[in-house]
Amino acid sequence: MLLEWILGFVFLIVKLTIVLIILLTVAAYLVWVERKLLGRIQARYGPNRAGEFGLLQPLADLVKLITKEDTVPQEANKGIFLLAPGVVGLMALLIFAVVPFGSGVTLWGRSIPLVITDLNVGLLFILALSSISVYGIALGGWASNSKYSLLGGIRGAAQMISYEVPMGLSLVPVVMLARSFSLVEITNAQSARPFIFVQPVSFILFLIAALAEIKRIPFDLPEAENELGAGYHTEYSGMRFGLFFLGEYITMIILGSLIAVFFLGGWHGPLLPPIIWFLLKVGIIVFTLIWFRATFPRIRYDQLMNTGWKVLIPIALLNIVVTGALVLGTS
Amino acid sequence: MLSEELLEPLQKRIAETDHPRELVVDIMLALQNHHGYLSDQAVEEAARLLDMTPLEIEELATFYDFIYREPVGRFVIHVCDGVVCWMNGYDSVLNHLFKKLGIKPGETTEDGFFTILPTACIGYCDLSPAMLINGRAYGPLTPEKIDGILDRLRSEAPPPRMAR
Amino acid sequence: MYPQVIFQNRKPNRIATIDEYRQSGGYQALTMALQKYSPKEVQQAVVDANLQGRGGAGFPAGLKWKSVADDAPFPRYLITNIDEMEPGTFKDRIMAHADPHMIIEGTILAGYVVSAEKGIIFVRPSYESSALILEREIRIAQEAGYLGQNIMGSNFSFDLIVHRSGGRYICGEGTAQINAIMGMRAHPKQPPPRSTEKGLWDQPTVLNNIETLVNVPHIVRHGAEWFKGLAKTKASSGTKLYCVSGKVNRPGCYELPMGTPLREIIEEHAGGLLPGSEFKACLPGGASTCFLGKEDYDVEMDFEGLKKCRNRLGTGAVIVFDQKTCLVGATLNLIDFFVRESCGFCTPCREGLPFIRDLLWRIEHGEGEEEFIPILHRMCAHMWKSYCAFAPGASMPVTSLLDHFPEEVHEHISQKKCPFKS
Amino acid sequence: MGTIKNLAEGITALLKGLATTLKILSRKPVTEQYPEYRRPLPARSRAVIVLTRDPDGEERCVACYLCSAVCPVSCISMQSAEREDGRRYPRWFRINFARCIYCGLCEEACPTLAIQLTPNFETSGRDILKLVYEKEDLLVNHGGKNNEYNFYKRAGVAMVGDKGTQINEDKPVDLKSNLP
Amino acid sequence: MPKLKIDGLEIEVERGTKVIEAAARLGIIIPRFCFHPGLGPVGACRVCAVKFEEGPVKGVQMSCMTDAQDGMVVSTTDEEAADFRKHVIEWLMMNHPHDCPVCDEGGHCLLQDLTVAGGHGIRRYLGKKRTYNDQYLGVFVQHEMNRCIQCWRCRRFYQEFAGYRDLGALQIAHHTYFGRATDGQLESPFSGNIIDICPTGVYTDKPSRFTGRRWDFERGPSLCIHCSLGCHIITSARYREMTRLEARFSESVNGYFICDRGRYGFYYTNHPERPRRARIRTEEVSLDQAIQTAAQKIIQINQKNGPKAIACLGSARSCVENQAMLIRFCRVQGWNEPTYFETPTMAKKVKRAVARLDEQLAVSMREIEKADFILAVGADPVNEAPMLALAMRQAFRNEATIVVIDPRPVFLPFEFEHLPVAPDDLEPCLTALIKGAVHRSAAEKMGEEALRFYDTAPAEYPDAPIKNRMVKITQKLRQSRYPVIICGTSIVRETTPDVAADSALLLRAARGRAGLFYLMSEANTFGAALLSSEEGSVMDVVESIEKGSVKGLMLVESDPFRSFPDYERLKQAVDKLDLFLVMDYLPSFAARLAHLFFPTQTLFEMETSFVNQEGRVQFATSAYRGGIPISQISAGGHPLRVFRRDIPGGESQPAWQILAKLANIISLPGREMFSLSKNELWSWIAKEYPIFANVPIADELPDDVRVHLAQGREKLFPSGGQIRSGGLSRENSTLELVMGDWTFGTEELSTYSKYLQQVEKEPCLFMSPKDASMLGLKDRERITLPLDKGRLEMELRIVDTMAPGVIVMPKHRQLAWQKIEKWPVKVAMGQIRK
Repeated sequence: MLLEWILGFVFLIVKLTIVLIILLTVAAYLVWVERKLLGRIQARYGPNRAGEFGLLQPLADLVKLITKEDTVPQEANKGIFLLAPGVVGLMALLIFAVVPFGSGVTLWGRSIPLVITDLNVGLLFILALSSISVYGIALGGWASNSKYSLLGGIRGAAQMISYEVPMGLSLVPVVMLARSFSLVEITNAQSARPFIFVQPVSFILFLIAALAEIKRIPFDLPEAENELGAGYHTEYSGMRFGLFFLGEYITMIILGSLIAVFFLGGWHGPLLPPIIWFLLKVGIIVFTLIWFRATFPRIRYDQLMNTGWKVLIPIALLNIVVTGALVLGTS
Repeated sequence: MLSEELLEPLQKRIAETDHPRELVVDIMLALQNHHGYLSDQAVEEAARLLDMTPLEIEELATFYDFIYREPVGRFVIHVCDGVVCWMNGYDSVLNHLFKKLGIKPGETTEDGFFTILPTACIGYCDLSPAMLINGRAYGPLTPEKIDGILDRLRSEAPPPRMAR
Repeated sequence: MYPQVIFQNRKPNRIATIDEYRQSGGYQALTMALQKYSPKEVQQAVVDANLQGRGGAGFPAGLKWKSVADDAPFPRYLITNIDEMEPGTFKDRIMAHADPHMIIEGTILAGYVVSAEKGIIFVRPSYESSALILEREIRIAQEAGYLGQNIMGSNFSFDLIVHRSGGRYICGEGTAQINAIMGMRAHPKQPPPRSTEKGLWDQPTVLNNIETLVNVPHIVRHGAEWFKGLAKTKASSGTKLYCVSGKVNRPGCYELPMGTPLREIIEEHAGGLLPGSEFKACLPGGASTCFLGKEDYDVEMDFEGLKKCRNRLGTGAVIVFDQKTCLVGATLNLIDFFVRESCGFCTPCREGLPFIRDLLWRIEHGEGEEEFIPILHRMCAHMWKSYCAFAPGASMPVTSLLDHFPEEVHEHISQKKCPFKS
Repeated sequence: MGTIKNLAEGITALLKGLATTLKILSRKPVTEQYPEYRRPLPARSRAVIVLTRDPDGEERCVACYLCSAVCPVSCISMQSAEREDGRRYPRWFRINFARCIYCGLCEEACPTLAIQLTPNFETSGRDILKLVYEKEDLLVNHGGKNNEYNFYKRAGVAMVGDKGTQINEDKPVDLKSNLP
Repeated sequence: MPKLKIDGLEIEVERGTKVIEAAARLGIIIPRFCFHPGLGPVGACRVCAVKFEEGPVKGVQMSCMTDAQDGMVVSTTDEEAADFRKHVIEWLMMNHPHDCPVCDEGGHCLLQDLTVAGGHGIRRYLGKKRTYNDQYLGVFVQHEMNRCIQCWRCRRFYQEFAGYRDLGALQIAHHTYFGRATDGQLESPFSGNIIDICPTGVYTDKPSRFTGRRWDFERGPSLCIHCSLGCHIITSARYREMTRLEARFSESVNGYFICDRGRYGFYYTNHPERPRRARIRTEEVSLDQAIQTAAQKIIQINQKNGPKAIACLGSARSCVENQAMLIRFCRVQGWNEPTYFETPTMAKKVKRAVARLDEQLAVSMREIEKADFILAVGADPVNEAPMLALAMRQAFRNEATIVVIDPRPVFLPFEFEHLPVAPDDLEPCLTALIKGAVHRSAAEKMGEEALRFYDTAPAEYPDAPIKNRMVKITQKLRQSRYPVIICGTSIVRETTPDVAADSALLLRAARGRAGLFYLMSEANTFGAALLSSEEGSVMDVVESIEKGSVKGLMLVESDPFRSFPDYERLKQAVDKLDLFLVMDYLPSFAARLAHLFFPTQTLFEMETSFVNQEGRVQFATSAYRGGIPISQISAGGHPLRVFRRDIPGGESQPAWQILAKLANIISLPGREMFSLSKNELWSWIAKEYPIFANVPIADELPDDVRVHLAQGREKLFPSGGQIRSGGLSRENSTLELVMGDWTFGTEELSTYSKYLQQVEKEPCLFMSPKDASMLGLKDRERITLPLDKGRLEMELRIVDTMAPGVIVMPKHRQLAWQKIEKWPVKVAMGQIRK
């Protein structure tokens, strides 16, 4: 029993390590991918100096970020200032704990689920953590003691509050259809037909709200470079800045995974192994995000708020009602 | 230095005048006659005579047309270039003089006899084209007449004091 | 033949002696004035006679004398101007060579009127002969008692000397002449103060043209009405010496009544134009007057008559141009003269005239452009804002050339050469 | 109706944008690979400043201070001085390229064509003081964009020859001349 | 008061004001070249044309030549006038060279400004440019005739305003040339002003040639301290170097001009040998260290020999702050008061003069210009205070009579009456004139003392030729309406300032109006006399050192080796000292001998105040912050590329601040501590000297604050019955040596200027023909002159414009004249030899 427990623990640690390494590597290379893609979309090369095709660019960035001086503004609230980037990075990593990336494998007779932990309230866990991650931004912005950072932090908080609601609401129909909060269950509920086909409205609402949640273009108002310098992370440098960055790119992967799980049927798919399907779906979403960044301009702040409160929430509510009616009707 | 016989009448005139400065042109002309032209030395002499500074003499000497600050010949030919003389053949007179004497305006012949200076209307328009040689007017001029005048002057005059 | 007043003793090739002058009534006026008339009365006679200054401006001589205040300080000076350097003018020389005592008597009378104690005859160096004549005759007049202390027993004393100039056109200008006499650079000076208040050595000074003064004895002797009657026109009085030169058969100086028509002067007195020549234009009063075209050939030659055709009588020196003479060239020659003779004191004259000369030279030598003409017009107009009357006078031939003979100028420009040169 | 039309238009616009970026993604990049390939720059492009010389080899700069006056970032300083023969020259002339914004106003202001901007822009280094160029660093041995111009031939002062011998000059006025 | 309208603005001006000036008062600056407010209108350039639309004058006329009259309506923007002005500029630019880049005037050139302002940009004249050859005009003025626009300003200033006759206009028409008859140094000591007034670069400042542009200079208002007049100047400094100095307009002092001594005398501040570091003997130390050492030594001496064992010498060239702080220092320490004058006589003379100058009598230089009779006693303006000569010339131009009573061969640039009498005879000569012109009744009105003065004063001058000349002068004085007496203080006797003041009072009683103007030897002689309380002198200090009662000597910006008559004695005294402390900015002889040396700041580096001889308190701002000039550091090459906070060689401090620091260290506990604030110092001055109480200590520079001791409280006519009778009573076997000033070569600060050194004339001895013939000496012979402590060799000049019985010699830099035991010096005739 104890051995079992120890073995399970060892497996968990190994799993965690593998996932973490992959996740960080992917996040790092996502930077490379994004820069490369943005470059090409702008008829440039993108990074091509460090290594072949610039493949060593993430490494170079890492070296640079680590060796760079870590400055703290004189009047900053030091403790919080140092803590904030950690919050962002940590929360992003934590969310991934509930994301299933495969149906599970059997190794040495043991069935290992390809999810770190299959919480039965995984969806609520995600919502909760994604709300906490904004603390990192708000705290970082406030602790910097810089007007740009503060504005960026405030914007981040306000934006989170505004878009948390439609995001949550847009997932209600998904839960209604899957009849579970567990992400594994939700995935399995789509083995025949991904929810995107039954819930396109939910999909779009979630996509928009999630974009705003992770503060990506066209919703990157908290860091709006041309207005606020770099918003909440204006004052950060070195690896602390790197953590903010890391958080952002992990969040991108998470967003891809969540969309894959909620709407695209997770690892389900014909012919190819499930893990490949999963990665493919995540990849498509991530590519779309980068594509959006290369295409859309940043929206104005009033537009952001208008869209969130006056458009997305009513539609999400309506969607719940309609879905509910249909579910009741068909069952 | 100036000789006493030249100096004395000048000094006398200056002493007799209430405002010696009135005599400055006369003094300059007198010194010019003596030296042949108003040399630098003459300027200083004039300044001394009149209790002026050389600059004040120079201010006037360079102002006036008939004060020669540069050496001139025995005969200064002032060729009138007024409009009437111009109309009546000033160009040919001047060209003839140039050819005959082999000099250009302002220059003096090698032998120190003649200097040609074009001059504003000399007031002999009824005799145009006219010229003035050492205060005496000649006109209306023709090339032959010019030759005659120049030859006569050259033969009658004493040799010039200072050849160039 | 008109009555000869100024030239009554003119002899061919000889100077009238004091006796000849006295025989013709000379020095009677002086005797009469000193014995019978007060200076005021003589002055009044001259005012009545409307004796206009013959130097060019035509300002009545009597009025000029009047501007010497009664209580003006002594000594006062009188200057007789024989510094004519206006191209085309030679009347002063003729006068000095004809009848020097008339000049002397006129000067003494004027000195009497303004109570001057010293008269100065300002002679240009080209007229050295005239200066010598005048110096000699002044000595003779002195010996005869017309000059010196207490002349003819009156309490009027007057000295007369000849002042030689160094030779510059600007010395003919009154204030410049005063500066020249004082041994300073001959720059004109604008009033105030007027030279009749503060002139030579800061004393009241009257400056008259010689031709003005020679009329004074005759006015004193014969009266103002007689003098007025001499003229042909109402507005003017007396006779005038007209110097005719250029393309005429008999160039010379003629004494004719004021207001004699130009046609008469040229065709009758000066013997008409040279064979083969045709009247094209003339300068009626020396270099600083306007060209007078064929259309004004019948103008009455007095101050008023010429003013009517926007010209000036000036010194009454008629320079006649025929159809074979290039007026652009003539103007260029005149401007050349003015450029050289400017005293250099004020900018328009010193720098503006060379500019005009340059443009004219280019037109005459085939480098002209049409755009030069408005520049010339503007600059000539601006010449009137210079310090003294020199530059305005210099601009007059140019302005009239552009106004009256534009075709000739355009021809120069379009043909890129002087059409009068082969 | 209008709202729907607007919505439709908005969505089309978004899609069009996406299509455009996608299309460009497939294109070949236009970037030149510096430093492997150095694109030839136009002669008038503005980078490092030089001081040129007269056709006769003298330095053109007369230290008139116009460039330093016009410089919007005050990166030019100098000290004018008089050479033994009376020629005005900069005793020292300094351009701080760390400040220079290569606006070219100095070149425009220069009356002698001395100061000129060249296409050479590769000056970066590790020591900021190395970007402070002195006259010795700036002087070149040619006339730059105009090899003919010689300021002193037109200036009207006696330097490369006596007065009155330069372009468009009359002979000096002879004060004592007898000519009128 | 005519009222006129210019460009729609109405203004009322005094009669006789020109339209151009009226417009300037409205802030409308009409272009001008020939017009200069100091020289007046002349109408030559024609660029001030404006349109007179209504009123007595009509059309386009010159605004400088037209008096403002009632009802005038003037337009400066009228199209025709503007077009004419544009043409004038075009004409002037026809021949103007293309050399602005190498022209020093570039940047402050009126022609440049007006060419741009007038809109002339394109050259239409196709002809060639006129050129001229230039002349060598001496050390100060660079000539470049090509640039000339013939505005005539230089000639008008030089000949008409200043009265010198070696620069003028040559040639005629468009060839007009301004220059001298031949190359050579300009003779006028005011020649630098033609640089200021030339509207373009014909005359440029030669010493500062090519050193910088106006816009690069740190410019500021300052004062000239090379004589007692206190002319106003503008300083230009660049790269820690004073490069140039120009005249600053002052309503009451110097007008628009300054003399060449003032203009080129400032080079002492850049002197390459100027001491910049504090020194203990020959070792350079930091200023603080030197102050500490000095404090220790002072305390030692004070403890050993008592507080009176240290003497202090200030100087009359020092500013009020330095002088006052030195006095305050001594008072707080309980030392003897500092000394400012060489001899007791000098101190007394100056103090008497200061005491007698009261509010009503004192006149400024501007007022001198308005006087119609000027009587100068013992004054040689061109040499002692050159700008005074220019002011007197303006009076002369306004037809004033000018009389100079002085034994020296005085030259002034105008006609004047010179009465050459011996120093002893100055007073009788003056009183004889006054008595001749003032009726006794005038004295009666003024009271008993005045009457006694009147009665005892000699009424006749015994020397016949001079007496005869005085008749005419007395007549003129009798007719004058505004006589002014100018009294020197250098060669006169002790009582002369009093006699001059009394004479002025009598003249005022008789004429209703009169002025009094003292000349003093140095910039702040007036201040020194006001502040110092005792009539101590350097002579007394030297005696005390010799006696051994003084062991320490502190010099504050003073070099007694220059001025003390007996060099050897002073040197020996200094050698005996235990402590010889010098504060100065000059590489003076005293500075070289100093045991302890402190570098101080010059006028140009600090904010200072001076009191001129008229009692005018004037302020100067600092021109730059001090330090070794960049050109001297880098030896001509480019300046070093180092970052540093301090200014190299910028250790110098105002002497009064060094004194304050020193005082604060040596002061016993409980004593007053000095603040380093100038305001605090000034409030102390105002407290101790109530006369300064109304001097505003403001940031602006007030120009018209005068302090005067005498305000009716002073005893008038103190000389009473004891006026020097003078009158040829001297023995015939001796000659009195009178030491005068020369424009260049005498005044201490300006002798350090390498440019002025070039124009210094070689010192010589002047003698009257009478004395020379008695001695059988000839003009320009070299002679030796016996003095108390040795002989001097120099050239002899025989001049007939000086008093017999007197020989005159300059206190010249090149002359080691300090061989005199005591003033006045009598020289036995037979001792003067070839």
